[in-house]
Amino acid sequence: MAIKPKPNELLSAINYAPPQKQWMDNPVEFKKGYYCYGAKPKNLEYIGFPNGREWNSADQDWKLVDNWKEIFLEGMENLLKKFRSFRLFMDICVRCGACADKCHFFIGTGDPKNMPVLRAELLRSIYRRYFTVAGKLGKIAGARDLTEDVFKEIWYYYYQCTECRRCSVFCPYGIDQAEITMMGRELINLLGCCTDWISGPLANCYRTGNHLGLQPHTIKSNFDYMLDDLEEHTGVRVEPTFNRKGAEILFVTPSADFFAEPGVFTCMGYLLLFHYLGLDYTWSTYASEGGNFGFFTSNEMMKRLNSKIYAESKRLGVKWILGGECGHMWRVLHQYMDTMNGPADHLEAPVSPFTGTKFENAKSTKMVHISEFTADLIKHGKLKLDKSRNDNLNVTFHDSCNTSRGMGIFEEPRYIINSVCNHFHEMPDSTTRENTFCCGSGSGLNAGEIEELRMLGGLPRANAVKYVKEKHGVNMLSCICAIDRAVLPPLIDYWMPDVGVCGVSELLGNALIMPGEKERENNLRGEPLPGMEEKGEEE
Amino acid sequence: MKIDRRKFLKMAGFTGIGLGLSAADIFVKDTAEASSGHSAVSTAAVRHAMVIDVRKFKTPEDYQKITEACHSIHNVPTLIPEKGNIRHEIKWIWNVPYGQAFPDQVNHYHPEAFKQKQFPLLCNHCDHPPCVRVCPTKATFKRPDGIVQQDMHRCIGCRFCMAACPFGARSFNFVDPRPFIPARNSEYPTRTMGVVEKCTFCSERLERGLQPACVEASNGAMAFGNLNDPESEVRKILKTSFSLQRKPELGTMPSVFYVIGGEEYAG
Amino acid sequence: MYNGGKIIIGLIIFIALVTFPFYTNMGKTSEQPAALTSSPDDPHIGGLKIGQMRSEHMKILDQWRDEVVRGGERFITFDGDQYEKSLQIGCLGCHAKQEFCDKCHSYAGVKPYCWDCHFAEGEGQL
Amino acid sequence: MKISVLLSEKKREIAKTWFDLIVETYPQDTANFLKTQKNRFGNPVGHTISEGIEVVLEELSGEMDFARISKYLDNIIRIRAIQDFTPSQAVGFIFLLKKVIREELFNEIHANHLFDELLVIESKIDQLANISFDMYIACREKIYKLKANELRNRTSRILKMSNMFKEAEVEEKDTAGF
Amino acid sequence: MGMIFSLIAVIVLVAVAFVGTQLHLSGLFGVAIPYLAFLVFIAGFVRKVIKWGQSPVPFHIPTTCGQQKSLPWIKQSKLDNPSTTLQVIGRMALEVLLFRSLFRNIKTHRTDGGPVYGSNKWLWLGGLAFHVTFFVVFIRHLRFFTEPVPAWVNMLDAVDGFVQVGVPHMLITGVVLLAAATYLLLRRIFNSQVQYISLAADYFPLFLIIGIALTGILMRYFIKVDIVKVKELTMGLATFKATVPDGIGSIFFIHLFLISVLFAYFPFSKLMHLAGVFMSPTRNLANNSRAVRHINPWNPKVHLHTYEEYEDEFREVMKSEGIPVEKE
Repeated sequence: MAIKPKPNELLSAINYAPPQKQWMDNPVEFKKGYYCYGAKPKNLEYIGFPNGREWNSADQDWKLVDNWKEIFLEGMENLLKKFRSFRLFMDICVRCGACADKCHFFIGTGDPKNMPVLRAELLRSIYRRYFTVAGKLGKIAGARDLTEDVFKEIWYYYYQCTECRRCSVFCPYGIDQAEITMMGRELINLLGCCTDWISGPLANCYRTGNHLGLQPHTIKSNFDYMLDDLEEHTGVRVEPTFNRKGAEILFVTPSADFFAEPGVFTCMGYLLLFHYLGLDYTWSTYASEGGNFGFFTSNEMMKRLNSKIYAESKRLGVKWILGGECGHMWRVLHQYMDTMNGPADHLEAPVSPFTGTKFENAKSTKMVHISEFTADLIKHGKLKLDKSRNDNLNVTFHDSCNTSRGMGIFEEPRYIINSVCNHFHEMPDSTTRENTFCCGSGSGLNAGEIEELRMLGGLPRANAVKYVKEKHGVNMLSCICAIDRAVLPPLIDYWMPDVGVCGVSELLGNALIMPGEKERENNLRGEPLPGMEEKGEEE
Repeated sequence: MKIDRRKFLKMAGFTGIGLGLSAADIFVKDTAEASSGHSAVSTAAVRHAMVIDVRKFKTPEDYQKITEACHSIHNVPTLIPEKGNIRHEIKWIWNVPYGQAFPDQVNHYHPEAFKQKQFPLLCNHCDHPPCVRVCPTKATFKRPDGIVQQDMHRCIGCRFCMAACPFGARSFNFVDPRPFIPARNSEYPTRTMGVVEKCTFCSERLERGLQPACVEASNGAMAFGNLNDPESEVRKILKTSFSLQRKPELGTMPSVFYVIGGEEYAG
Repeated sequence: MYNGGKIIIGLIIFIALVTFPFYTNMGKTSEQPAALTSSPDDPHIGGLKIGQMRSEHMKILDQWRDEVVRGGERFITFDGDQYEKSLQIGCLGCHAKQEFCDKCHSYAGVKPYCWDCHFAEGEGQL
Repeated sequence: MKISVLLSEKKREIAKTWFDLIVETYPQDTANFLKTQKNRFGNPVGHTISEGIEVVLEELSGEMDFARISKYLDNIIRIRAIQDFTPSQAVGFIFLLKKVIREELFNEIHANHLFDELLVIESKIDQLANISFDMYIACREKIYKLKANELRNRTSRILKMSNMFKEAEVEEKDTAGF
Repeated sequence: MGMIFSLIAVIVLVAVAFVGTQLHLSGLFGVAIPYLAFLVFIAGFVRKVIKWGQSPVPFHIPTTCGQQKSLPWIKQSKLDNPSTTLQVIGRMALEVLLFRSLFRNIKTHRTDGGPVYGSNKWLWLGGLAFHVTFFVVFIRHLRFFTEPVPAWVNMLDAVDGFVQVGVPHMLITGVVLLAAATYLLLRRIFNSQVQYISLAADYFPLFLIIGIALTGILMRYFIKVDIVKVKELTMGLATFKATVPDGIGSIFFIHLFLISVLFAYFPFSKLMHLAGVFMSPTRNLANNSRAVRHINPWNPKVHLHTYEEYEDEFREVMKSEGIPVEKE
């Protein structure tokens, strides 16, 4: 028996399975690559957020203010009074577990505190302890004291939620963890514990109108550079205008679309479309950001950032607003903007100048989604398209969480894709539409320091892409979300290289036959179009 | 509202299951019996049997009074076939011509008058009753004394027994029978819609020491007794007269015997 | 309160539903069937005491049903006399259905299906 | 009696024990979840592990097709590389197979004097471990590259505009093929 | 721990009621406690709902589970993404009556041809069976609180007992209720995910309801009580002329006490989902927020970074790029 090893003689070091305890008894363990850096005081100060300080989320001591607990609980009471959703969702969960295995972070990490129900319980336990009678009984009633460790636990897991609302679809009472996460983050922000990745863009956006802090001249020259590329590929010189008063339409898209790849190709798609139509529209450098990091921070911040869109539309005297492809931008525009910054009486109910279609569904907010706008154009035969230019692509479509579960735009983009591509393949049923899996990096989680978490969070989505890649040879994942365009490329690159990511408008831009265009040899990325490969090589 | 549970159970697929099981059941048992021979006779102490001496039925009244005696005692509804669906008729004792009663015994050269002769029919209380085998709830069962009895409380109205009975001795209550009972006998229950019923050999009368109602009303044209008792009246008649059972080739071994006579028609 | 109208209507409907027994019986005095006249400890046919019959009679009837129909044991002896184990002939021979059975049954909302086949003399004649 | 025959005969038991041991390297809460749900979309981690170890066992008792093993091992390592394990922990699950084989097959090996064959198998396992280390490092490098790329992509147009970007692009194309 | 605690709690409750009747406290357990429990139930229920009502719904946040209403030629998913009040009522009806959301539940299945998502309807089935039968059982009990018993209550009883098995005839709902509650309990114990999230507050109502169903079934079929006396008591409660007739068995008082506890516990527990499901803003709002403006009563005044401030900061660079400015 000499060589028979004793149990765990090999690699006993990694067997750290603790005895099974109740979740409240398992303190949070901060894992590297799973949490963001803390907010810098100067950013918080700029946007007027309280309790900014130099701190490090990896440290034991977070340097919380002395009365942090009172601030937290007062804030909670305040939110309970302001949000019926919050109070209700604290009270009525029956812990049936229907949501448990619906969260991409739970599926990817297997960490049970990432089950939406338990992520909510982290806060519910505080609610019970301080706001219900039964909670005075303590642990047996599912209540616990608010301690610094508990606060860190909330912080850790509330920045492991992308507010994708997939849990809400399956909940019999519609309890929405996104809503609870938003409340949790409001409380976190009261203590100055925002993440660096969110607070930086917040401050930038507040000051310059976009997340990266691009100043107006940078935007303009950036566009010029993009227009040169466009001219090179199509032979058409597009001349967009900025901050032009008297335009009919204001166009707003996430700023990532004009400075990040592959967003820029989507942006080229918009530019081509508008040029093709001769649309009387303008961009704005003041309201140059559709995306709204306030949505991940606090309702007031969301309002402050969002207000620029209506303000700018009023200043420029446009009739209505068109919005580009973006996920949470559309959640805000669709469900919050009118309430927060409306009524938009200075605008007119949107009517397509080319088809005469009245966008009845946008008659109050006066803001139309580019996919609605484009689908309408195609349906009315207003666009000359050459589908074969996308023949080298086997396309699938990723429904973005926010436009899926906070709006319901499913058919419009699919209609466009099917009109501009010959090869379209859906991912498996339960991973699309209202069941879509999140990219794993939404709601301010696309920070570099949590690359590992994001890769795991995006694993369910990546798996579905892998499935269609293996089954149908899919090599292009289209989407209508700027965060998707930013984070899906690395995700897919890690799990299954050789699937590209693009916006739907990029596919449109490829297929659109521009008046006066030269023989198109390249797509918008400068890659040879199908049938043009050899020519490209000769050059 | 009256809940027709029988109908429900039927719909609920009981039928399918029951049919499958019962069909298999018949098949197996028949095979077994075929190999052991059909001549096996009940060896129980008591086997009730009836002998009907058809020669003594002369006028229509002779027939009518036995039917009437039976049907009035047992609250059998009078559903006139002409006025409704013929299948709605409930019959415990009824009459058919010779050819229908003994289709396998018909001889082309029988006297015409004999062919027209009516034969009273009722449940044969077979020694090997197929209806018992198919009943999915064991509502129909064979008593130790040979009577094929039906427990109405258990009947779910699946009607397998009706399909299984080669003698058409069973009737199904398609409608609530109560309005069609001319005068109710309060000593005997009625039935509900959705159950099957048939002659019981008046088991309730036997227990009270009475003869079956039809026998009593027949003025000696019918006899009733223990077939396994060599001294019984029925055995005496069967010993001295030529008798027939219906469809003997099926091997169900009916307990009702017909003394058919026939010589009076010779001529 | 926000959306107060809808919430209050909802609450009123809810309260109306759960307090249904109170207002339907408003002002009524409930009248229960007459109490037993004989001593509850006296024996009764079937082996039970009279006091037990109210809650157990259905079991006895059920048992009798099997014994009679399936076993052919039609008679029972009680106190030296022979009785028929029969709802129709036995029970209703002494007890009047409408007074004795129906009152309690309808009071307690019990609808036995016995009466679908068994009946009292003269009852339901058309 | 060859050890490879034994391996394929007891493949199911060995796979199960190995899977359980691997899963136990996760915190218990997570381990419970991984054990109970073996499917690809619902539980990609558990599914990938169980699928991978089946292939490894198959090949270990058969042809030792390294291309095939690598593909499935890679699937597992790719996940473990981002699960906050130290490098030795992330890859060490390979060595657990040695322990499983010794324990599961000890009696048969002893009875049939197959220790020399066991040594052969074990060195094959060592080989797998070596491959795994390479994979692990490749995955980590990938992660860092992704982090860098992302930062660059987000500002790519600006960088391009200022012509700071041309050379970096060439370099990227060389290494991005893994 | 929560499970053991809850089990013991329910056992203690049963014991309390049993001891109570042995001590001839039937007036307390038959009259005072039921009245009190009902009062607590109504008052607590109303208080809770009003508390919810006092918080506004500041934003229009329906969870959309189907195609939105947009262009006229695109087929809207009217029940999963309603845009009118009527459609919302439809969605709510599906949700409340048929548990639409639970019906969506999915789980992956591994097949030889690769993994596929399949539906996972056990929780839906168990949940629906539990709630529907509980409701029917609740309604059936009106026969104890009405005189004469309304025909529809009798009919419900007849429907419930229509298999006509046993004496007194077996009521399907009672059996299904017990089975479904047991399923929900076993699921909590043996499904590792659900077990992990379960609190005492999850086990307690289940044990309580199982206790209620068990005592009810015992009382109907096995340990009989004099139903006429029971009705005397219940009618006394309903007519505010409370009497406690002698000779009702302990089992009845245990049953009644457990129900009283359930009623009193209701408003302070997760059982309030009964009311909450109607008020959930992710379900009861139409997805028409771009067509009809939703009002936030506390819409905050916030500090804005105005265009003027923006232009002041960037005027020069804007001018240099030819971007129009307000002030030269």
